[in-house]
Amino acid sequence: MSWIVIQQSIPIFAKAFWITLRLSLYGIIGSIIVGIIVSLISYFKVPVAKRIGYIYIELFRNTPLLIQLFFIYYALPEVGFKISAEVSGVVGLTLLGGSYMAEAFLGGFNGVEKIQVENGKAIGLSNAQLARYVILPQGILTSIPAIAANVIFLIKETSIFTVIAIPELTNTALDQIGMYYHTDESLFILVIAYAIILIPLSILLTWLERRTRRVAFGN
Amino acid sequence: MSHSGINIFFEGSNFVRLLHGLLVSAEIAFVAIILGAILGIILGALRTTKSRIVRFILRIYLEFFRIVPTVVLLFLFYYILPKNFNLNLSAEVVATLVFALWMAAEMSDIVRSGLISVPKHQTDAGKAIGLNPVQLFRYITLPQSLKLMIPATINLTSRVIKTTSLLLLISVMDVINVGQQIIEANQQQYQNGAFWVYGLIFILYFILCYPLSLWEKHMARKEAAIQNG
Amino acid sequence: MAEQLLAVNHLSKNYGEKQALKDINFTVDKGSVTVLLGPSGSGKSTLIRTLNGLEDFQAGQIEFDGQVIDSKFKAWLPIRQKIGMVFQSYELFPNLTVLDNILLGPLKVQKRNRDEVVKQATDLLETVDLADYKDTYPRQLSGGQKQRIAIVRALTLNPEFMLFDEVTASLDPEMVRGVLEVILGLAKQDMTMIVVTHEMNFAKQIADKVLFLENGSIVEESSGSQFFDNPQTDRAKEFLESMDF
Amino acid sequence: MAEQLLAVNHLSKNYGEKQALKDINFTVDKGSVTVLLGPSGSGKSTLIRTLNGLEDFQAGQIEFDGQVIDSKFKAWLPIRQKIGMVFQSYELFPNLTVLDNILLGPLKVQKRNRDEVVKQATDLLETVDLADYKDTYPRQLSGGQKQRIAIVRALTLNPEFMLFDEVTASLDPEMVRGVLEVILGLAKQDMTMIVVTHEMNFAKQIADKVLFLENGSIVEESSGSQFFDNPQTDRAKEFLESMDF
Amino acid sequence: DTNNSSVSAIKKRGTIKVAVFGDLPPYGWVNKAGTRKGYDIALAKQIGKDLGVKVKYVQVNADSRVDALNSNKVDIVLANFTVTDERKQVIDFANPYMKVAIGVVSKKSNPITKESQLNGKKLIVNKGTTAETYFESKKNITVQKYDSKTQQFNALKNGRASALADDNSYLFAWVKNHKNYEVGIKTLGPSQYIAPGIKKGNTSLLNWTNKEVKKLTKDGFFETDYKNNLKQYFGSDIKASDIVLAKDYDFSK
Ligand SMILES: Nc1ncnc2c1ncn2[C@@H]1O[C@H](COP(=O)(O)OP(=O)(O)OP(=O)(O)O)[C@@H](O)[C@H]1O
Ligand SMILES: Nc1ncnc2c1ncn2[C@@H]1O[C@H](COP(=O)(O)OP(=O)(O)OP(=O)(O)O)[C@@H](O)[C@H]1O
Ligand SMILES: [Mg+2]
Ligand SMILES: [Mg+2]
Repeated sequence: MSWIVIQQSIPIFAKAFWITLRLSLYGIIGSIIVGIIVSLISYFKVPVAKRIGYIYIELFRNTPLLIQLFFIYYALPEVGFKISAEVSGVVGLTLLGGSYMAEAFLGGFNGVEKIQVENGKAIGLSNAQLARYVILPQGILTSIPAIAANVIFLIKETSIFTVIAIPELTNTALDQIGMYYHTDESLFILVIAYAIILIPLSILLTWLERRTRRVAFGN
Repeated sequence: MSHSGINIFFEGSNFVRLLHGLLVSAEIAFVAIILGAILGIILGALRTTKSRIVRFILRIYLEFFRIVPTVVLLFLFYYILPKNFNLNLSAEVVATLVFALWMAAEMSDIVRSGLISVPKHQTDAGKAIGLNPVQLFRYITLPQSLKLMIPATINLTSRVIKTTSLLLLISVMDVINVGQQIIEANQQQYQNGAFWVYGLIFILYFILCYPLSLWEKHMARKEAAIQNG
Repeated sequence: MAEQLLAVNHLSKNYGEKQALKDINFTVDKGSVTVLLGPSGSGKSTLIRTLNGLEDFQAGQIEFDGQVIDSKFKAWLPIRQKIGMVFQSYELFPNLTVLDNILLGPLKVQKRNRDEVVKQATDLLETVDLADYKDTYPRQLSGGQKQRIAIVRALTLNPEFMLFDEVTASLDPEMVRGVLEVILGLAKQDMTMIVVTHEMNFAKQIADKVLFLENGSIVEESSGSQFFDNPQTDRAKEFLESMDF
Repeated sequence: MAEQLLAVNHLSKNYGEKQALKDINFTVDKGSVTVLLGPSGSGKSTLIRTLNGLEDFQAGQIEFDGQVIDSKFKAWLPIRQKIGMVFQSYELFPNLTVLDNILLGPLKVQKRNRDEVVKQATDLLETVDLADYKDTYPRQLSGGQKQRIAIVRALTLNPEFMLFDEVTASLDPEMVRGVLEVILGLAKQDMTMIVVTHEMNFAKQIADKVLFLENGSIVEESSGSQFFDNPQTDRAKEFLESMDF
Repeated sequence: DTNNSSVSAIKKRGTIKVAVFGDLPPYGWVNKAGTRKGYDIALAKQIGKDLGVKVKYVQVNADSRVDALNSNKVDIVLANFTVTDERKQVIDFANPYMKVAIGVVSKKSNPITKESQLNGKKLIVNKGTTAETYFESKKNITVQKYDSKTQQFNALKNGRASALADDNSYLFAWVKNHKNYEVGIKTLGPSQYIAPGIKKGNTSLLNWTNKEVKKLTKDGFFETDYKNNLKQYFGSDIKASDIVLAKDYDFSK
């Protein structure tokens, strides 16, 4: 492995690093919004919408992002629906992530004790008020570890964006390998780059898990 | 065009080849899941021991596989290992190995958190009737945590299956690789072959994973029912 | 004759196959205390929850303050504001401070003026000896303190009617007394209430009327003193015996 | 003078900074019943758990049946077989049937003959009125039934000494009696035991000796009748008052 | 021994591992029946025959051809591997068996006929190809980089960019099937050669292959190969001599 090569490659990887970060961020925000909406629909058993939510979750949880992206980016234009690579990536990530996040939120919401909800009803709160003051604040606390795990998962999934030619980290690494044959160096930088993003998150996740357990079990 | 796009599957042996590709993916996933689960249970149990060094090493192992995207793992094991360690494995074996090691890493975390979530008063009660540490694990901790681990394990299993879609990036003739061959070989007749082929692969993966999702929900519900009496 | 606040007529409720309440009939007068007694699983909680719209029911009707509620009735929201309820488990919202727990209903549901509600809450907290705890979170309180605050929270909605479901059952023995005294105080101020309890001494002191349930039916209905001194049914006698060791 | 089974000398235990037991001294005679009383957090559970090796301790020693156990002693395994313990929470193993719960210790730890143990278990289950429940799982039982089975499980190990830690605290009031009667029966058969309880009537009936703990220290030690009729310390008086409404 | 690619080792093993494309008609692809076909495949078969061993195909993408050799996944690369100076530093090339240059394909309705027309536009390339290397340094062009041939051609059809650059030999074939497109720029940069790739240091296989290619050229094997596998895919304006080296080509150059 050559340090000179590594040094020379850093600027191009830095660019890719920001693309990975930026698209991850959009995807994560999108996932959380979709997740909250779908999980609330499912929690309150909103007729019809609940059914659609279920189909959505199952469809996207049970298929690989790679195929989702292939479909969105390469197949949909053949039937007249075309969006750019970055938008395709973010949409794919949001749809996949939304289905995971919905499960995470729902897990948290269902974890809110029934007695808390009844108690909210007993003081006259409407469904919307229940969601706002009781279910969301209490449920999110318990879903935080699952959400954090999903965040890590989604960031890793951006590596699949390479198949739709988005110049993020993995794409760049494969490209450097294909052009200059610096396989060792490129993969090394790639692992380091993901580590820079994900190690802090992983530590945060462990901490959150421990904290949530303490809150839940009081020890 | 006289052909409806769906006919692309009935040209030659296209459909059979796609299914065969799916079988390749499924086989790799299956072996990896079995191996990974066994290794994961052992590592998970070790992660609850008192030895800090063992826990630290296993933690590093987990973090490595949790942080590095699977695409990168596949490249590392397929291209870098043989070059630097004179160890040459076929793409299928590499893929199985990578997925098994990844499964084991994530599994070890599921097992660990399952084990530590067995209430302390259960182990206290076991100690009070004189069980030794091994008996405690065998009769109390393991059976009680198993139920908690099952839904998470099924979920992980379906993630491993889905991730086999990355096999196309190393030289495994998986369902997507075959799909691309078909799209190219038939492009003259089927201009929108991509729509149909990718659409079918989407459905195939769904058929593979959806039952697992149902099973996971079923197990979670059963467990909840038991917990609530 | 005292004015009637609640009448329950031929009320029946099933959980799937299981019939939890069978043809329940009784009335509650304004200002009176009704105590529900009965073995575990007899339907006490189910009855009290049905009266607050937390459970639907299959037959019969409830008449509250002149308004008839039958099994098809959906709009519980306005009625719940007139009924306060306190449960067995300490059910304060853990994400809100004591004061915010109390203010939530009056401000968000009843849209009342904040200053006025804060004043009322503070006064009520004082009567239960907890004025200093306004800004603490529920996790910092003992079980007995939480239950007293849950009572204050229900009272701040100015209910006409209070429901208590075994509010001391999860408390440490030393905490029980404080909570029961608060309820006793309410009874003295002529609050209308239905109380489920296993504390026999307390029940004896507070009950104007006792309903003894078994298997979802009212087996015995009598005035408080009569029930304890001279129970009519064998089942009630047995029950009373089992309650003191 | 009765023979002595247990002696506790200068026992102290900390949880980190917090001193949970301070210089505890007392003895237990064979065939006697010692009742531990004291407010919540006074160290009753900690003491009883230490006597079964579930907690280590920092100073002092425990002498059990002539064997001295100091804070460094590791080999609790054989001693635990002579000591039975029943906890507050129903701690039957949910993954095993009632019978398997009972058999686990005798078969796996004591390696006894299965037929013999099954016979003993069946007899004991009969004495607690639960012979029919051998093959059910714990989740199908009520709390009171679970606790009686937990007692049987402990007894099937043929212990010389039993520890009970608030075994009725999580039970429905009607379930309490059945469990207490089983313990009372054991006392009549001269089983040596230490009992933590909040049921004052029961304590009065069963105690040969009362230890009153506060803040990790024994504040008062007296015979059962003397403690209830004529407590020596103010703190014990106060405590007794708070216990009846 | 799977790590040894010398001629004797291959013969002893009884199989030669060859890296090929699977999605690039008419060079290396898989037909409806699931059989590998193409110009490169025919060469692979001939090499297997002449070595007296079976051929095992390993399907690769353009960007993994070098690593496939270096990690001993294959003995030889027959995947339209263009000889370049950069590549010569990491692997060896045997004698060439095909001529090639970079071409640019675009829509007939909006043709790109000069390199300068690409300024400010988007251009599709396949990772690890000579076209990518060529355009990498051109700052005014936005280059989209795809992993495989399928993906890049799909992207072009979907209108993801104004043009696609790759070896002109594929483009000629591709436009025959896609009547709306044309190879507006037929050659760019210096003319180049396609040759078998062999791991550095494997002189035994290198020497053997050199001789083999020389012999096959002289025997007219590649002209036949052209007729069998390529001709039907090209327009009438392409002749065998545009692709195949002359029988008397001087390999010592
Ligand atoms: N959500 C439910 N689903 C099905 N059955 C239920 C449900 N809630 C209660 N039941 C059943 O209805 C019956 C009455 O239960 P309920 O909780 O009202 O009894 P209770 O008198 O309050 O008992 P306790 O003194 O133990 O609180 C019981 O048989 C119980 O098992
Ligand atoms: N695992 C622990 N870690 C730290 N402190 C503990 C732990 N267990 C108990 N304590 C503390 O030790 C003291 C004694 O607790 P213990 O449980 O023995 O009281 P107790 O008399 O059994 O109370 P209760 O009647 O509520 O059961 C308390 O202050 C408690 O907070
Ligand atoms: Mg109840
Ligand atoms: Mg205790």
